[in-house]
Amino acid sequence: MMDNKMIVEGSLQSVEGGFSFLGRLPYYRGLGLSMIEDIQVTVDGTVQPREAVRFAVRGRTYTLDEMETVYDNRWNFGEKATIIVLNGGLTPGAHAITFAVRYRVSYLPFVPTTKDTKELALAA
Amino acid sequence: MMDNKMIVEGSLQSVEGGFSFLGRLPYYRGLGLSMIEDIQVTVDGTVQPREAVRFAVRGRTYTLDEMETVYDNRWNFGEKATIIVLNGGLTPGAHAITFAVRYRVSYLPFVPTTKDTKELALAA
Amino acid sequence: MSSAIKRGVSLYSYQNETFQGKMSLEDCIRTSAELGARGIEIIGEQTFWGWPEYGAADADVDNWHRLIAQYDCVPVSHDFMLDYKRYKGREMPFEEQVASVRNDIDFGARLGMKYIRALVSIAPEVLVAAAPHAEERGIKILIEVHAPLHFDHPWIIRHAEAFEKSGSDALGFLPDMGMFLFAFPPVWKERFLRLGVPQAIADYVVKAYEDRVLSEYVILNVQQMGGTGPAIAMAETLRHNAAFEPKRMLDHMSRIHNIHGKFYQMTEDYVEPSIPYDEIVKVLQQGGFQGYICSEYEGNRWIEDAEEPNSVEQVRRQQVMLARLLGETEVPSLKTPIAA
Amino acid sequence: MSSAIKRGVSLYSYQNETFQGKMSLEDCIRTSAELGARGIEIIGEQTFWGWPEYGAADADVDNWHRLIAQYDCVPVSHDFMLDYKRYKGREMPFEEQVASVRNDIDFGARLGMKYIRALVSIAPEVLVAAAPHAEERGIKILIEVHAPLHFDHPWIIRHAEAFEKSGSDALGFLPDMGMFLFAFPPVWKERFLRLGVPQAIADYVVKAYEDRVLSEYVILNVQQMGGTGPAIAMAETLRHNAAFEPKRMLDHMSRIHNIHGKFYQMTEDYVEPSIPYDEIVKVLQQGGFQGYICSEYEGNRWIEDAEEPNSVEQVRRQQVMLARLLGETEVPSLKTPIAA
Ligand SMILES: [Mn+2]
Ligand SMILES: [Mn+2]
Repeated sequence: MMDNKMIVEGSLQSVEGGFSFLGRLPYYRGLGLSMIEDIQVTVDGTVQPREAVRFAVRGRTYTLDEMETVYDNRWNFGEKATIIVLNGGLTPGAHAITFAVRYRVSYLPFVPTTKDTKELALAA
Repeated sequence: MMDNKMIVEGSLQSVEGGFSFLGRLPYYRGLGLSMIEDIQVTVDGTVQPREAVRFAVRGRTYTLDEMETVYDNRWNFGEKATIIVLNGGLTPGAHAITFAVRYRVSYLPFVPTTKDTKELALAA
Repeated sequence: MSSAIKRGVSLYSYQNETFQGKMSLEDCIRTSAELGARGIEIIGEQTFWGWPEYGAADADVDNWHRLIAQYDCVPVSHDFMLDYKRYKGREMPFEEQVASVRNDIDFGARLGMKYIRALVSIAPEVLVAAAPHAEERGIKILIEVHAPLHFDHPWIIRHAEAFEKSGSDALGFLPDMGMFLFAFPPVWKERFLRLGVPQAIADYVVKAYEDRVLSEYVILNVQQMGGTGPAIAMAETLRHNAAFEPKRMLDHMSRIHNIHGKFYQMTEDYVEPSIPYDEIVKVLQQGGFQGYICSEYEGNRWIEDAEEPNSVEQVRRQQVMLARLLGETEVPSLKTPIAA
Repeated sequence: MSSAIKRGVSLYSYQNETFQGKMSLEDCIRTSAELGARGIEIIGEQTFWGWPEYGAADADVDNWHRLIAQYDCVPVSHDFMLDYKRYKGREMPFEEQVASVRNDIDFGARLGMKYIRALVSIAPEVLVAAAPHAEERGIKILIEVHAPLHFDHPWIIRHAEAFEKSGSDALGFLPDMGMFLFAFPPVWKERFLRLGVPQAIADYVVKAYEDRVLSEYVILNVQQMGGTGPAIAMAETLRHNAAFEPKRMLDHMSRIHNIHGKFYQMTEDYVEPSIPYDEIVKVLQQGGFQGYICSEYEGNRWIEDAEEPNSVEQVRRQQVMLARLLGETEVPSLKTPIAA
């Protein structure tokens, strides 16, 4: 659900050492950060290393490894988190971004991964 | 069920052009011959061609292709059918025989295959 | 206090012996009769070679009647199969299915049966179409309600609705007590252990069944415990077994005419560790059931890889249990040993 | 004739709009109130950012009470989740689970709710341990009985037995009407067609569901019709849906306090093509139910790939249907349009 709304349109930006965009959890509720098992970003077909990904929400920034033991913060329902990828930066122009999230849901007997792909433009 | 009783002990014999042994259907009932989809015989690790196999019961002998449209005869519960393989014959002595039957059961949503392997001796 | 409920045996119970020719039809009937289980149920094509493709011989049917009379037994049910997948790649046409059921009705009548057992995989329309012929022959067609189905499952409800709509009392149910499995059967566990399931996983699955944990969670947990192949298969049995409640038969008593006394194991002290026969008998008595509970031993297939089943001893133990639960004063016992 | 049964909305129904910020909490409450659906149910952590990890802000809770009062609504249920898999690789310890439920009881009380909704995946022992705290706070904990479960499933029976044994009336059930799905929902079929399921297979699956054909047969038949990927997935939905009977709620009415009015689609003429609300309302009236039926729109996820859901219009139609079935004379209607 809400799969096609995971990536926020027009949110691609350059940041120091990489790029960022806004992402939402495809779910009818939020999740505590310890239950986000992985966030995988693919740019123009190239998977970005897990170590390069940062998750930021309400002024706090985490590596994916750090998130796994964060019990006092959440990715709320519909909340636009900033997904940062420290890959050295992107060239200006259009890029195909795939944003995949693997999350642990207590009541499910499996661990779902949901993804969204959108073409986003980076201003020159 | 009755898997380990499919091959009748001590039943290996030479026949004109090949060999035979006695086999039983591993089931709590019999089946009309049209529901026997395949009988596969393996001798010392070598699968025998389907065309070489004959099924004989109460004096009537069928190829496996013929059996598929036989609606007036059965392989009864516990009945010892003669399984003939026209492979040119076996050398005297011990042989590892695997006997696999694939049968169509109306109430099952899949088509089971059951097999039995026994070492049988052919008299010199 | 004795009961209106009567005891019987489905000769399915002796399959391991009859398959190998270690017990004759006479052995089966005499054994059952000696145990006071005078109701005899058969799978027609197991007991009568030829049925249905080339028919049962008159001599065999005569022998049946002779044995039934000699041992003072009562024919109860002919369990038929209806092989609607007889033709490869196409299902048997509707009218031919109905004709096939009529053929089994006639066979049931020829054997003196009151009932013929249908599998749930047969469409209710086929049974409804065959019902008038059953009425003529004094036969009732009973569909076997068997795990994973149960009396509240939509497919069974659909049959019940079709039966009601037909207005025929020749259509009914034959519940198989396996649907009330309240504990994981020890013989299943032991077989899975022989197949290589680690002890800790086997213990967990047994406990999870007791706790009624949903099968999909159990399968995932077994995977996370490192379970593979047979361990997963052991967990997957939970998909097909559920501890439904015996009292759910009560709404359907007017159409329940015969009972499969399914069991997997009778211990030396006459206990079936996984099927609640005490509660089952209470419910059947409450519902006014007056038919037969026919022993249906199915532990054979779970132990045959390790030992030769002793079906007669297993049936004897179940009959002792049933006689007790039914308030009979005499303890069933065997007089004639079976020649091994 | 009016009914003791009252109408409500779970704000889950508006999730597509609230996710995108197209509807505020005030929009949700006002819309529901205008439709006469004055009972408000929420998923606490959907409506209140921060819950439970960093808590709900007092200002947000004050706003909730202001809106409830302003629109003359009634807080019904806080649906909580209990993330017992919060810690990777190990389950939350029992006492911590109980403490977590107590926390949600307190939150429910803080919001003025009568009920908190538990998922069936939570062990009954946890709920039993939390029951005294619920009694103190005037809250009942209701487990949601949801397809593929049903009131005769052993896992639900186990909950019912644990509830009885506890002696607490703070434990009960919240049935989700999706378990009574009597026909394959058209919006499901249309989505599978968009995913590439051949028309003949889609038609077959719909018919097979209507005929109550067992799921494993349907899956096999779809394979034999050449079905792959999405066709198999369409057939597999039958594993998780079953047309159970609404009357099976009757044995449990003393513990049923809230109803999820699950629906997948309301047509222009106010019909839910797959869930039998006429029969459901009759059963609830027969059982003396006096609580709320809360709209729970779940068609969103089946159509969002093709069109933007219009949740408000869907809820309006269901409320019109419910008002009719409940014998209300006034037709629910909206006064205030939602700014798109
Ligand atoms: Mn049975
Ligand atoms: Mn619900």
